[in-house]
Amino acid sequence: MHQAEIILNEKVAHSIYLLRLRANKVAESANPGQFLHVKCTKGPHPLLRRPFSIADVQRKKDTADIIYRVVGEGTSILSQKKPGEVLDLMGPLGRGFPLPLPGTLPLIVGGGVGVAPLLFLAKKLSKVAGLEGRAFLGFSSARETFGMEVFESYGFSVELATVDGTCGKMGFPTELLEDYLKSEKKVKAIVYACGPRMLLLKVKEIAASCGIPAYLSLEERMGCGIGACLGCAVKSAKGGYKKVCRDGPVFEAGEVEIW
Amino acid sequence: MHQAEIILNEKVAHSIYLLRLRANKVAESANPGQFLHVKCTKGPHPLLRRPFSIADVQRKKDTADIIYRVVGEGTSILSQKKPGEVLDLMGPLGRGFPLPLPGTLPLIVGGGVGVAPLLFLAKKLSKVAGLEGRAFLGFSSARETFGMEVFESYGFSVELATVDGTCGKMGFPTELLEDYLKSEKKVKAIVYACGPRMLLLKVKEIAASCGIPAYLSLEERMGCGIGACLGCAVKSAKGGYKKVCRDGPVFEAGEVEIW
Amino acid sequence: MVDLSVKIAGICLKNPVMVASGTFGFAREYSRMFDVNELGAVVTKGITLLPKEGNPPPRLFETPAGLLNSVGLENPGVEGFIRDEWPYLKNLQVPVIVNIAGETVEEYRRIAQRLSPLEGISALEVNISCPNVEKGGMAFSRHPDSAYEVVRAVKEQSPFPVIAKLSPNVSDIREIALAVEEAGADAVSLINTMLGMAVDVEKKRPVFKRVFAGLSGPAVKPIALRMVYEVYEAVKIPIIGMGGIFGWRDAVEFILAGASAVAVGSAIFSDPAAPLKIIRGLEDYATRNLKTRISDLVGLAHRNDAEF
Amino acid sequence: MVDLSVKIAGICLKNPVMVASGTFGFAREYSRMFDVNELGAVVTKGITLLPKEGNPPPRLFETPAGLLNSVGLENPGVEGFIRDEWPYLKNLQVPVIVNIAGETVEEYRRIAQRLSPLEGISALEVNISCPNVEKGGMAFSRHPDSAYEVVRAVKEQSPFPVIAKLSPNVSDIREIALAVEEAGADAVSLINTMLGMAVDVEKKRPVFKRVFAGLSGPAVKPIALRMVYEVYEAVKIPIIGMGGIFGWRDAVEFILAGASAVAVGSAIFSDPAAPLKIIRGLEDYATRNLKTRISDLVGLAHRNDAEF
Ligand SMILES: Cc1cc2nc3c(=O)[nH]c(=O)nc-3n(C[C@H](O)[C@H](O)[C@H](O)COP(=O)(O)OP(=O)(O)OC[C@H]3O[C@@H](n4cnc5c(N)ncnc54)[C@H](O)[C@@H]3O)c2cc1C
Ligand SMILES: Cc1cc2nc3c(=O)[nH]c(=O)nc-3n(C[C@H](O)[C@H](O)[C@H](O)COP(=O)(O)OP(=O)(O)OC[C@H]3O[C@@H](n4cnc5c(N)ncnc54)[C@H](O)[C@@H]3O)c2cc1C
Ligand SMILES: Cc1cc2nc3c(=O)[nH]c(=O)nc-3n(C[C@H](O)[C@H](O)[C@H](O)COP(=O)(O)O)c2cc1C
Ligand SMILES: Cc1cc2nc3c(=O)[nH]c(=O)nc-3n(C[C@H](O)[C@H](O)[C@H](O)COP(=O)(O)O)c2cc1C
Ligand code: FES
Ligand code: FES
Repeated sequence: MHQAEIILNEKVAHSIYLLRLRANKVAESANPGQFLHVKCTKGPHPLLRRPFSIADVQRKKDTADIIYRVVGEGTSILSQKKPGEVLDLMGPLGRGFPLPLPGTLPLIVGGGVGVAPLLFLAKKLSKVAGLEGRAFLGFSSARETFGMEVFESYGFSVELATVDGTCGKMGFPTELLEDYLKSEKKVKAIVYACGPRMLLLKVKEIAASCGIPAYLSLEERMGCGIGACLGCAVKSAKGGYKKVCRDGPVFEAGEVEIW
Repeated sequence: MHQAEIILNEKVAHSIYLLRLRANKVAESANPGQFLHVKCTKGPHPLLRRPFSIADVQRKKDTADIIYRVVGEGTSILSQKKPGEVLDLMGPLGRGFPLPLPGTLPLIVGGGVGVAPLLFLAKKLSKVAGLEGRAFLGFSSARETFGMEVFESYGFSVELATVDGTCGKMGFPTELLEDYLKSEKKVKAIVYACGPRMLLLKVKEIAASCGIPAYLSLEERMGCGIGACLGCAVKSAKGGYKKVCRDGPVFEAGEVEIW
Repeated sequence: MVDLSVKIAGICLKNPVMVASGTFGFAREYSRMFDVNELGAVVTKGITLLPKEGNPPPRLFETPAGLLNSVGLENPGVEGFIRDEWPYLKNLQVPVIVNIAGETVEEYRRIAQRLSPLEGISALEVNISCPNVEKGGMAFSRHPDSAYEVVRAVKEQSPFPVIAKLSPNVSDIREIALAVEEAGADAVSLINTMLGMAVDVEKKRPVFKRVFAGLSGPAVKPIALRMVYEVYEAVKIPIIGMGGIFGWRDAVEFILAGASAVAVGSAIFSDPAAPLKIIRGLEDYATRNLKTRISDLVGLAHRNDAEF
Repeated sequence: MVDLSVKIAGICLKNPVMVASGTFGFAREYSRMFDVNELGAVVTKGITLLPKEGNPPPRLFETPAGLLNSVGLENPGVEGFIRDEWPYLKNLQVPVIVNIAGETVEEYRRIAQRLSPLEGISALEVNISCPNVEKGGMAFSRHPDSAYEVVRAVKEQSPFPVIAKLSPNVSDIREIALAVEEAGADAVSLINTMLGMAVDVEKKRPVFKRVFAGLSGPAVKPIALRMVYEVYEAVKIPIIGMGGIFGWRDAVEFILAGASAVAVGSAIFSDPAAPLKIIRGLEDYATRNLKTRISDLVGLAHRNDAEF
C-alpha cells in the first residue's frame, strides 16, 4: 500500500475524470495495462477497493494518472476528492500489455473509459519500442470522448466512432478495425483492446479470423487484487479459471473465454 | 425534509465546527432547544441521521447554525462538506426551552458542545424576553472553548471552567453554579442546562436542593426524530418512557430520570 | 402508464410499497411530512393485549449499514390502540394493516378477537418474530409447530386476512413458511430483524440491557432477499418482502425474487420520503423494461429461461 | 508491556489476530506486502481431497458494508497443496492452520489422514459451513448430528488439534457448538458466511450462477458477535471469533463477548494491513484499560457485575 497525494482530479469529459497522484513507486515501475487498487473511503462501506488502469506515468515528476468514469458509489466518492488529499492505493498490480516485435503494426481498439490504459500503451509503444500505429476509439457520444490528441501526439492515427453518431462514424470501433483490416489485408499487426465485454469479444473474433494476435484487458469484480481471494475468475481456454488480477488483466485473446 | 445550502462550515475550536445553512423554514420557526436531524451521506452507511441542536438563526438572512464536535463517522463526513453543497435536513424538531416569567434570573449551564443550543437560548432570553443572566460554561481544555463572547454580547456574565485548568477555574461548570447559588441564596432563578449526562444529573440535584426549576436538554441515539420509532427513550419520572425527539429534547428536570 | 397495483392476501394495493411495522408509528407522525395516502399500505407498530412500556434505553445502536433496535414492543395495548390510534387510522385512504404480538397463543387469539369488530382493518400482520421481548416473540417463529399454532389461532378469530411475519433466525425459513401457509396464512412477511448484538468496549458490557437486539437495514438485505427467493419456491401464498430496502433498485430485487409487495423500514429514518421515491423508481423501472403491470415482474428471477 | 499471547486448542499464538480462511490465499500473496510472521496465525484457503475448479464468474458482489462471494472452494486439492503450498508455509515463523472441506464424511477423513504426516501443521480447521458448493459444505453444520460426525471423523485421524468452523445459518448455533465439542473439537471458529443473494435488476436474474452466495464483512458483525456471545455461554472449548472484523474496536468486541482469538477476513481486501493495525490497536486498548494480558479480556462482557 502507498499513501499517494492527489495532485489533480478533474473532469475531462462527461462523467470522466483524470486523477493524478504523486506515487513514485508506481511511476518507476508501472507497465501499460497494469492497474492500481484504490481505496475510496476509510469506512466499512463500500467495502472493496476499486481497480483502475494506469493511464500514464511521469517518471520525472513521480506521478501516475488514472482516468475513471463515475458509475456508482465508489467512483462518485472518488470524484469528490480534492488535490492535497491522500489516497490509499495498492499497485502497480497485474500483468500489462506485452510489447510487439519490431516491425509490427500496433492496432489499438478502445471503448469508453477502456481507452485509459491504451493511452499509456501508445506512449510506451512509441517512446520505447519506436512503433506507431492506429487507434480505433469508440464512445457513446461526442461529449464522452477523450484522449484522441494523446494518441496523435505519439504518432498514432486516430479513427473515431460514437454510438449516437455525434462524432466520427456512427457505430463501434470494432467496425473501424474490421474496415481497416479488410483494406490492408497483408499487414503484420497486433491488436490491443480494452473496453466493454462485447467489444473484446468482437475484437477476439476479428483478430482470430485475420490470424492476428490480440491482447485484451479484462474486467472482473475484484477483492484482494493480488490473487489471494480467487474472486476475479475468468474461464481459461484450457479449463479452470484464470484470475484477472494476477494472470491479467491483460490476456492473449486465445487464453480466455470472454463470455 | 429540506435541502439546505451550506454557507459556512468552519472550525471554531479544537474539533468543533460551525455549520451555517440557508434554511428559511428553520430560520422562521425555530425555538432554542429544538434540533435539526441531518443526513450526513446519501449512501446506506452510516444509516441514521444525526441530530444537532440549533445554535442560532438569522431570520433576515434565512440562515440557521449548528455547532458540532467531530466524534465519529457522521460528524467527520459533515466536517468535510464545503460551502455550496446541499444538506438534507429535517426540522426544527422537538420541544425547546420554555421562556421564564419576567423577573426571573436565567442561569445557563453548558458543558462542551452542549453550549451550542444555549447560545440561541441566550439570544432569545435577551432579545425576546429582555432577560439577562449568567452563563457557567465548562470545557475539557482551553482549546475547545467557544461561545463566551456570544453570551457576553447578549448581556450574560460568563464564568468558565476547564477540566485541565487551562482556562477559567479547574473543574466543572456545575461547581460554578453551586458556588453562585451558595452566595446568592434568595434569587428567583431558572436553570437551563445542556451537556454530558453527569452534568445534567448534577444540575438536577443542585436545582432540586435549591428549589429552583431546571430545564435540561437530553441526548439519546435517534432513529426517526419525530416520535415514530420509539428509539430515543428516557425513563419518565411517572413510569414508562418519554421520547427525547418528541417530548424533549428539553425536559423539566423532574420529568425524567437521567440515569 | 404502468399499472402499479397489486393484490395480496385479498387486499388491493394501489402500489406495492408499504412501510414496515414499528418504523412508521401509527402513521400520524409522518403524515405531517408527506401524504401517507400515497403509500401502498400502512402497517402499524406491533400491538399487544396489554400496554407495554418497552425496554430501557439505549434502544438503538448503529452498525455498518445497519441498525440494532431493542424497542421491546412499546405500545399502548389493544384498548389504547382502539381508543387513541384507530380513529385516525380508519380515515386514511389507504389499506391499514395492524401488526399484533403476544406472549402466548391465547394472547394472540384475544387480540385478534378484540380487533375483529374494527371495520376498515385490511389485514392483521402476526408478528411471531420479535427478538426484543422476554416471552413469546421470536420463539414462535423458530419452530414450525408453534408458528402454525399462533397463525391458526389468529386465523380462527379474524375476519381479516392474516399475514404471518417470520423470523430470519432459523435454519430453514421454508419450513416455517410452509407451516403458516398450512395454518391458513393469506400471506407471509419476510423478514423481521436478525438477532444481533453490540458490545460497548469502554464499559466492557453489551450495549443493550437485554444483550441481544434486532438487526435491520441495508446490511441484512442479501439475507432477506435470499429468504424471499427460497420461500417463493416453497409456498403459494404471496410474499411481502422487506429487510434493508433502501432504494428502488432494492425493491426491484425483492420483487424479481418473488415478493408481491415490499415494505420499507429502517430506510425511512434515513429518508422519510424513501417509500415515495421507491414508488416512482418502480414505475420508471417498469416503463424502461416495457412492463405495463408491476405484478408481471414478481418472481421473474426464477425463470430458467432468463438470458444467463 | 501487554502480553498479547493466547493459547487456543493447544496452540500458542503470540497474538490473537489470525486471518480468515479463503481471504489470505496461502499467505504467499500477502507476504510481498508485509511480514506475515507478525500475525497470530495463518489460516489457509479451504483444501478438498481433489482439486476444485470453483464456480463460474461472477464470484464476488458487493452489498452494503458487505461482500457476497461464490468462489466455490477453488483449490489445488490436498496433493497439490502438499506439493505446491506446504513447502512455503512450513517455513513460516507462525502457526499455520489448514482449513479443510469435503463432500462426505469419508472425504474429510481422508484429507485429515493425508495431512497427518505434515509436521508443522498447527491445527486443522474443519469447514463444515461453506455455502458455495453443491454437496456437503454448509449442510453438515446445519444439524448437530452431521456436525458431530464430521468432526469425530477428522479428530480420529488427525494428530493435530481440530477446530470446527460453524455456519451461522442455523436456528440455534449453541446446539451445533455443543455437538462438535462433544465430538472432540478443540475449538470452534465462528462464523462462516451468511447465506445471501443478489439480483441483477437489468438482467432480471440472480447475480450468481448458483443463486446463493456467502455474505461476509462488517454487515454481518452484529450477528457474528451475538453467536460468539451465545456459544461462549454454552461450551467450554475456546472460540475463534470472526465475521466483519474491520478495526481494533471490532476485535475487542469479539474478545469481550468471549472469543479467545479473532480472524480478519474481508477487511483484508479493504486494507491488507488491517490485521497488523488490529494487533497494535488491541495492545493500546489493553494498556489504556490497565490489562497486562489480553487473555484477561476474554468474555468480560458476560460478567453481571459489570458497571451497568
Ligand atoms: C483491471 C480493471 C481495470 C479497470 N480500469 C478502469 C479505468 O481505468 N477506468 C474506469 O473508469 N474503470 C475501470 N475499471 C472499472 C472500475 O473498477 C469500476 O467502474 C468501478 O469499480 C466502479 O465502482 P463504483 O463504486 O463507482 O460502482 P458500483 O457502485 O460498484 O456499481 C457499478 C455498477 O453496477 C450497478 N449495480 C449495482 N447493483 C446492481 C444490481 N442489483 N443490478 C444491476 N446493476 C447493479 C450500478 O448501478 C453501477 O452502474 C477497471 C476494472 C478492472 C477490473
Ligand atoms: C437532541 C440532540 C441534540 C444534539 N446536539 C448536538 C450539537 O448541537 N452538537 C453536537 O456536536 N452534537 C450534538 N448531539 C450529539 C450528536 O448527535 C452526536 O455527536 C452525533 O450523532 C455523533 O455522530 P457520529 O457519526 O460522528 O459518531 P458515531 O460514529 O455515531 O460515534 C459516536 C461515538 O460512539 C463511539 N462508539 C462506537 N462504537 C462503539 C463501541 N462498540 N463501544 C464504545 N464506543 C463506541 C465512537 O467512538 C464515537 O465516539 C446532539 C444529540 C441529540 C440527541
Ligand atoms: C425500530 C424498529 C421497530 C420495529 N418494530 C416492529 C414491530 O413492532 N413489529 C414487527 O413485526 N416488526 C418490527 N420491526 C421490524 C421491521 O418491521 C422490519 O421487519 C425490519 O426492520 C426489517 O426491515 P428494514 O431493514 O427495512 O428495517 C421493527 C424494526 C425497527 C427498526
Ligand atoms: C472470498 C472468500 C473466500 C472464503 N473461503 C473460505 C474457505 O475456503 N473456507 C472457509 O472456511 N471459509 C471461507 N470464507 C469465510 C471466511 O473465512 C470468514 O469465515 C467469513 O468471511 C467471515 O469473516 P469476514 O466477515 O471477516 O470476512 C471465505 C470468505 C470469503 C470472503
Ligand atoms: S481479486 Fe482476489 S484473486 Fe483476483
Ligand atoms: S427517534 Fe424515533 S421516537 Fe425518537
